[in-house]
Amino acid sequence: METAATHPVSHAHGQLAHGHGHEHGHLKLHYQPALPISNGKLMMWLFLSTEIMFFAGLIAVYIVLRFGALTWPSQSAVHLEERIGFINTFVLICSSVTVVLSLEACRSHNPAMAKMWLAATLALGGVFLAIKAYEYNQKFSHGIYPRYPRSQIYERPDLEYGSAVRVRAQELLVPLQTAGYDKPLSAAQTRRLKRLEAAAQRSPQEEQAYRRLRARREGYERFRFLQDLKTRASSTQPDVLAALAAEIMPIRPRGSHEHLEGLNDLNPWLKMPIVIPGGNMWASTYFTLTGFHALHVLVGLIVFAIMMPMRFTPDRANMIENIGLYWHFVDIVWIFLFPLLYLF
Amino acid sequence: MCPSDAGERRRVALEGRRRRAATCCALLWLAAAAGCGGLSAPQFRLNMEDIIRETPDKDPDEFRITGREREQVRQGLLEEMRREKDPQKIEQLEANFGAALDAGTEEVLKLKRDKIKKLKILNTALVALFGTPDEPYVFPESGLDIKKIRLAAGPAQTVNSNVRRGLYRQHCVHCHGISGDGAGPTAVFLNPYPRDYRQGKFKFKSTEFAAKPTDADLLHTLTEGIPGTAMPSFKLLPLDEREALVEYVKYLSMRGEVELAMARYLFVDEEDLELSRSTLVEFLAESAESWSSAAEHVVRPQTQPAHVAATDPAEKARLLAESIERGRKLFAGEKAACVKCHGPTGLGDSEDKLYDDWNKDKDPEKFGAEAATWVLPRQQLRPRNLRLGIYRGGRRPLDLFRRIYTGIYGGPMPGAGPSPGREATLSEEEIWSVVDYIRSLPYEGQVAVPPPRQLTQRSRQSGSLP
Amino acid sequence: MSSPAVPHTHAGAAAAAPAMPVAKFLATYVFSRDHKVIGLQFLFSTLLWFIVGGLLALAVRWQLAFPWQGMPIVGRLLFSAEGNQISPEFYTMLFTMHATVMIFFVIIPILAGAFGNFLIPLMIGADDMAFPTLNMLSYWVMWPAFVLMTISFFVPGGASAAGWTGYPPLSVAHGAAPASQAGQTLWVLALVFVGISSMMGSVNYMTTIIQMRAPGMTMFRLPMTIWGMFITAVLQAFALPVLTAALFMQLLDRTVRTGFFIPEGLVINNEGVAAGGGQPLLWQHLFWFYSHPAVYIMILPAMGMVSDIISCFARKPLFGYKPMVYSICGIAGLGFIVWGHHMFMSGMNPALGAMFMVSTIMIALPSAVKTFNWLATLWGGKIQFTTPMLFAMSFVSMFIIGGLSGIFMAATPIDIFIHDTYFIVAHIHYVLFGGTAFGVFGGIYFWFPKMFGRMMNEFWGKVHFLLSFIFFNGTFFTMHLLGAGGFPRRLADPYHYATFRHLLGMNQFITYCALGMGAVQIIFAINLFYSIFRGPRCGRNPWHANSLEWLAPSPPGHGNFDVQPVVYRGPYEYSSPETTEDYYPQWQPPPAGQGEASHAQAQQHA
Amino acid sequence: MNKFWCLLFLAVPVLGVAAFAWAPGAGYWLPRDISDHGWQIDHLFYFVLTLTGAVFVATELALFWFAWKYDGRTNMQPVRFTHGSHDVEVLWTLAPAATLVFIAIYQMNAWADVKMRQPDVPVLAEVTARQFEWRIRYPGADGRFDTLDDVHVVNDLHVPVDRDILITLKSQDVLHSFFLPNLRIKQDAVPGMKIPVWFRARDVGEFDLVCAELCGWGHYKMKGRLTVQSASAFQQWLAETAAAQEATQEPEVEESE
Repeated sequence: METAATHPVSHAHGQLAHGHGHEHGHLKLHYQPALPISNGKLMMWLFLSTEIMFFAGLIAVYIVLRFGALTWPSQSAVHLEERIGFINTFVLICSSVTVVLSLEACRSHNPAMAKMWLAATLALGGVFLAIKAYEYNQKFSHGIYPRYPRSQIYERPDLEYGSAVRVRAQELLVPLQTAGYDKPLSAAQTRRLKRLEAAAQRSPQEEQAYRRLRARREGYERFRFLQDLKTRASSTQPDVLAALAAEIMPIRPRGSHEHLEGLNDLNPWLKMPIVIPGGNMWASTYFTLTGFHALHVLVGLIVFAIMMPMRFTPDRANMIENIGLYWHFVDIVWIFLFPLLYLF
Repeated sequence: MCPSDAGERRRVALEGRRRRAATCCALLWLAAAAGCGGLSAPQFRLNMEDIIRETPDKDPDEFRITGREREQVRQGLLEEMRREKDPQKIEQLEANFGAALDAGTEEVLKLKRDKIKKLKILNTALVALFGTPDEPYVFPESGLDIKKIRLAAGPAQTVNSNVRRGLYRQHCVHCHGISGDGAGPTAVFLNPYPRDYRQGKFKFKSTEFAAKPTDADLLHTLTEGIPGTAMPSFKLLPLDEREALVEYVKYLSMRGEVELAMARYLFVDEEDLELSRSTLVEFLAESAESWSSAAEHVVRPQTQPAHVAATDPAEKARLLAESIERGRKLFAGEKAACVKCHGPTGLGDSEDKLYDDWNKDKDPEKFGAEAATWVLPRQQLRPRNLRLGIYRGGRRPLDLFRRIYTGIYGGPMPGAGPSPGREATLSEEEIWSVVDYIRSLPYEGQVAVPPPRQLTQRSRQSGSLP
Repeated sequence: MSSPAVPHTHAGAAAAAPAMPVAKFLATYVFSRDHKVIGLQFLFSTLLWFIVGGLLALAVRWQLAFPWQGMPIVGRLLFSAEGNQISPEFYTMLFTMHATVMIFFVIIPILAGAFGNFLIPLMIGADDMAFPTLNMLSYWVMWPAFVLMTISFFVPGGASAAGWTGYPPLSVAHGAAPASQAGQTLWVLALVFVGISSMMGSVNYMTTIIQMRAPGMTMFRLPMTIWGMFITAVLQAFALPVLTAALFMQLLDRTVRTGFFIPEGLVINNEGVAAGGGQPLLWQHLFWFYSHPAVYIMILPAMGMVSDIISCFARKPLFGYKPMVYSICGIAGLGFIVWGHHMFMSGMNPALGAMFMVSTIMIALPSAVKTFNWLATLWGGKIQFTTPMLFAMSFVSMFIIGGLSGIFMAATPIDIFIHDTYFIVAHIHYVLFGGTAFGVFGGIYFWFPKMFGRMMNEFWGKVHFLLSFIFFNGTFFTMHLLGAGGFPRRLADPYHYATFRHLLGMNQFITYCALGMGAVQIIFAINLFYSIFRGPRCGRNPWHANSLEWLAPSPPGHGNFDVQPVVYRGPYEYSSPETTEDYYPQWQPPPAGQGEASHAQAQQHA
Repeated sequence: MNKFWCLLFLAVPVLGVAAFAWAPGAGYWLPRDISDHGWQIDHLFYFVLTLTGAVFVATELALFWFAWKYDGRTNMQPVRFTHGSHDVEVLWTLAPAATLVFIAIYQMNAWADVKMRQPDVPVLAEVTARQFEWRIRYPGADGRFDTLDDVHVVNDLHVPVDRDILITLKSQDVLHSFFLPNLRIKQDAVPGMKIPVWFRARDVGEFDLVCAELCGWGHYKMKGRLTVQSASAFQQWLAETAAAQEATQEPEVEESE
């Protein structure tokens, strides 16, 4: 029954690889590759095609949600700066160039130069992430989060919004009440405070009393301010609530670069709920898209960092080329994301 | 195929066949045995988190002390020694350690035996009074209809004819639990929790604050469901099936009330219970009486809103508008104090943390580790958002009137009508006005989205605060 | 049995276990980079999950036949307090996890992971995959998925119960279902890991097939199995990342509560869900954009294996090799534009539905071509009724039913009535159980000798086939009738409805058949394990088949081949007039003077 | 033994056809159709059933016959050594393609009738699905929704017979599906969307309203009832329900069904 296998494959091209490099020394086989590129590069291209589909999914979702949404906030409403986006795009394009330069240097037997350019890429990638972090932080400081639990974005100034303002005001009021700041200073206290303020020199006791009285005055001012907010937020009048929302966080008209400051900006401790029509969906997509992109940048940087201590002999060029392919891909994704998120 | 192998394979196959058959049989037998073993009759579940703090682990017949309990005693003695300052006494304690340990263990065992004995008595009494989930039984003194109960009790049976039995286990058990303790497997994920019948506290009914609901009330709840909760409408069950379920709910409630009363009697008051018919009936009578007299406590408004009686449409509209305006003032006013819980805009955004009676005492901080063992952890109560147009107890003006008049038993909502020991806070006319106002709330002009505004000059200057 | 002088000793590695140091044992059998070991690891892991998925299905069947009656074993363990009857949310979990386990942990990995790994290098004449380490990782990345999914059964609320399709808002809103707590998050995470594993595998397979074919093995000399695997890998590479993206979005919706799939103004479990502007249908689009191609991921490799088995045991060339290849490619291409037919009733624009209907109906075409070709392959052959052949023929027979019932769903107006009824359940099981699973059984019986160097027991194999075939049809053919009655799926107690009350008897019949089907798999398990250790040994080519894997020793050692394989012809030259044997292996050089051209060509490539 | 396997494969078409022939008589078949458009769907069902049935029988018989005839033990003919035939391939590609295109075009009208040609009538009721009920709202006397006189009912949809009925379908929480088996109507209720559904019922009576999309643990509980009644009975029912909803006094007699 072994007719087939016992056929002596006399003209076999197989040969035994003896030891060198091949771990088990089994028969080293010949192949008939279809493409004149290395397996590694082919796999990188295939891997990138899966990545393209991944980002295609995310971008498609963005497009569907954005154009299906009733309202979508303008860039200025969500504190998005086109200039920063431009800078970041430029940084990333530069890093793509440096990676190519590194590859060229490596191919032309110049390891030091290659390493230098790779380090530049690493640095530029770092700058990109740093700028991204700065942008995120800007959003966070305005209460714009990808929703839960800290997002304070409301879609419209309706009764629910009023309720949220009341809840937040109450949260701030409770400690003031416990500290006894819910009563104004008595006439005598006011006089004493004025006197202390006027005094050029204060003894330690006086200094303490002065601070306490001043804190009480300020506390009471806050108390009254919050009480006022709470009363206004209890209104069922749409106009009153809309005015309140505009006061807490004014929305700049489209394209305006005038910096408008609302109560939340002027009093960072306030952290009142804000109204950005369409803001929740915007935050969801913005943070997800840029977040996954930043994650890819980070992965690229980690790989670069791992490569840094290596010796950049010309046979490493393939590796640099493959990683470079990945890096260009990350770059291209950003080139799609930037106009979608910042310009349209 | 490998012809040279064929003979060999056949031989191996023959040899192996017997062994394989034996294995198959063994596996099937195992499955069958486990299957049959799985079908033991269900029992009412003991779930008295607040009365019997620790129920004996598994087997009530286990009159032994476990290693864990012994260790607890030992730790207690060691703790005592650590706290002792006097070296002489420590020496004494060390010398008597073994004896003390034995004594301590004996003490624990005695308590445990005592507890098990009481539990057995409790169980016997309850089985005597009410039977088991498969074989329910009632005393005539309970006033319950055993025929209806039997239709609702027992294992679920789907038969091709239109008669279905075991209704409770088909429709209710996964939420309300087999003993009606509101702790079925699905319960913990619901908001609010399903009703614990054993408390005898029902929220949505036509009777006075603490009175039991009438049969019609329970039937209404079953028929319409409770909007805004997980209780669905069972309108499409035939009337006789719904009535059977109502009877079964009453049966479980009565059984639960008796169980709790007996448990309190045995474990809290530490009395002995005599297992005689008269004693048992005594326990039963109180609950049975409250159920049978429910119909006497139905709240019927003596008046009705002025606009209902009016015939001229213009007049009707004017009277209604006036009534709504009056209601608005009352709602916000001190006397009714609705806004305290329901919020100034009726959204139900109370500033206080509110709880139902059965949740009130379940403070996890107070109970520490024990809280983790609760089937149903504490759940906060949200006052009704009156702008949704969803009313749990029914949307008829009459239903809303009763809610305001009697309050909600088991929850923090007080009644505005008179109740024993308390004057009415609102007159009937005033209650009707509040009803009109509440009914108008969902339709009050919705807030339109205004164009984004810029910060006004005023707030830009005065906005900043220290 | 004479075997050629083997130049090294790895051929018998499987038997040489004793006295092996732990590190070496781990490297050889656990963290092995050898594609054969990885393939077997996939095989046994998935068979283990097959048991789990099967038991879940039996529990579902119990409830449908005996609603609210004490369930054996499970009921006692979990619901002793409720009269041993399962609760509805447990039922929901049962069918969700049955589908999830069967699709993501059994069918996809057993085809691509087990057979793909084992067969691709052997059938194309390579010593291993292009990236052995990546290959090993693709298996070990499945383990987090296995572990997470197992854990999900034990977290509060239980495992996912939002259906295997995980439609939001049910799967996203925490209050919507008892199991949309941690269970659903674990479900999402597990599927992300499955996705990563599949991505690694598919990239590797594609590279291997493109670059590592033996000299003379042109693309049109590849066996159909390899074509199936190749197109599957392409589908996985291009469709799966979209699901991964969607899964990440669902994960974010669940954890940080973004609002991709949650529209505004929901009130769930008496709590308002604060979210704005998301679209529940978006998930369905993304999910089916993957999961429709996934249906082909779940059957194309099986189609390939069945083609090979049928051709081998009909002792006749495969009829219409190229049309078969084009059909596979056509199925893959069309597979990307038909996803909307899962959503005819979903509220999607009906005009769009009409377009999807046309593309969906057209996808029946390549399937029909394949079926005709299989039948034509049988025509005029000399059929050997071996166990693998019986399974392969039943694949064809069952696939005809599954394929034809698909036309009912593709026709949108009929779908209005049968959508989400048992007609769908019957259809999917005819394709995936009667089709793929029977193909997989056939594949196991067929390649078992190559995997373990021993034969499986033929008699018990046939018993297994006969009983499986009967019980399978008893279970699922009847479901067509249930579907025609409008019997909806996923209901814990459909007999509430007067319309469906009379279907109880038929459901009981189905349950008995299903229990029988479950029980006969014990025969298979025993046969499998018995044969691994005690089956009669066999030579390199026990079936007298043509493709390259039969050139290698059984089981093949490390590096697979002890001679350099060179390919001279296609894989289906059975009963060729050029030779006296009824088979003509791909590696056998033509007699002197004949076929010099191809010989020279082969040499040139080498 | 080989012949046994052939017969086993023969049993598939024989028993398959037998099952479909037996089922309607035994009551396992499409539920009674009471809608105006349902005949189109049923007709298509029978049409596709006949077509696929023919293909099913033909292919399965071919499988059986080839297995029987070319059994390796009895077939003494030499194997037909062929790699396929271009003409045959073209034939069996084009023939099904033409059939499939025909099916695709043939059914367009029925689809459009059910989902695309909305009748020009006022909305009769708004059905809001929630876990696990159908909350139904009629506009009341003023003919407008969102006013105080809206009539609210649960799980109990009443419609007049022989009228074009237009219903708005909404969902409060998760996906549900509005399935009327007897009217051949099915439509998912999607949160955030208002989806119109229309039909025309021919017969009076009570029919099941089924939820056909998984909506959580209580999915099976979500049972509704469709009552088709004469126009006058419907108006009377609506008026009674509206009046009962405005009750300020307990009605004299408890309503019973």
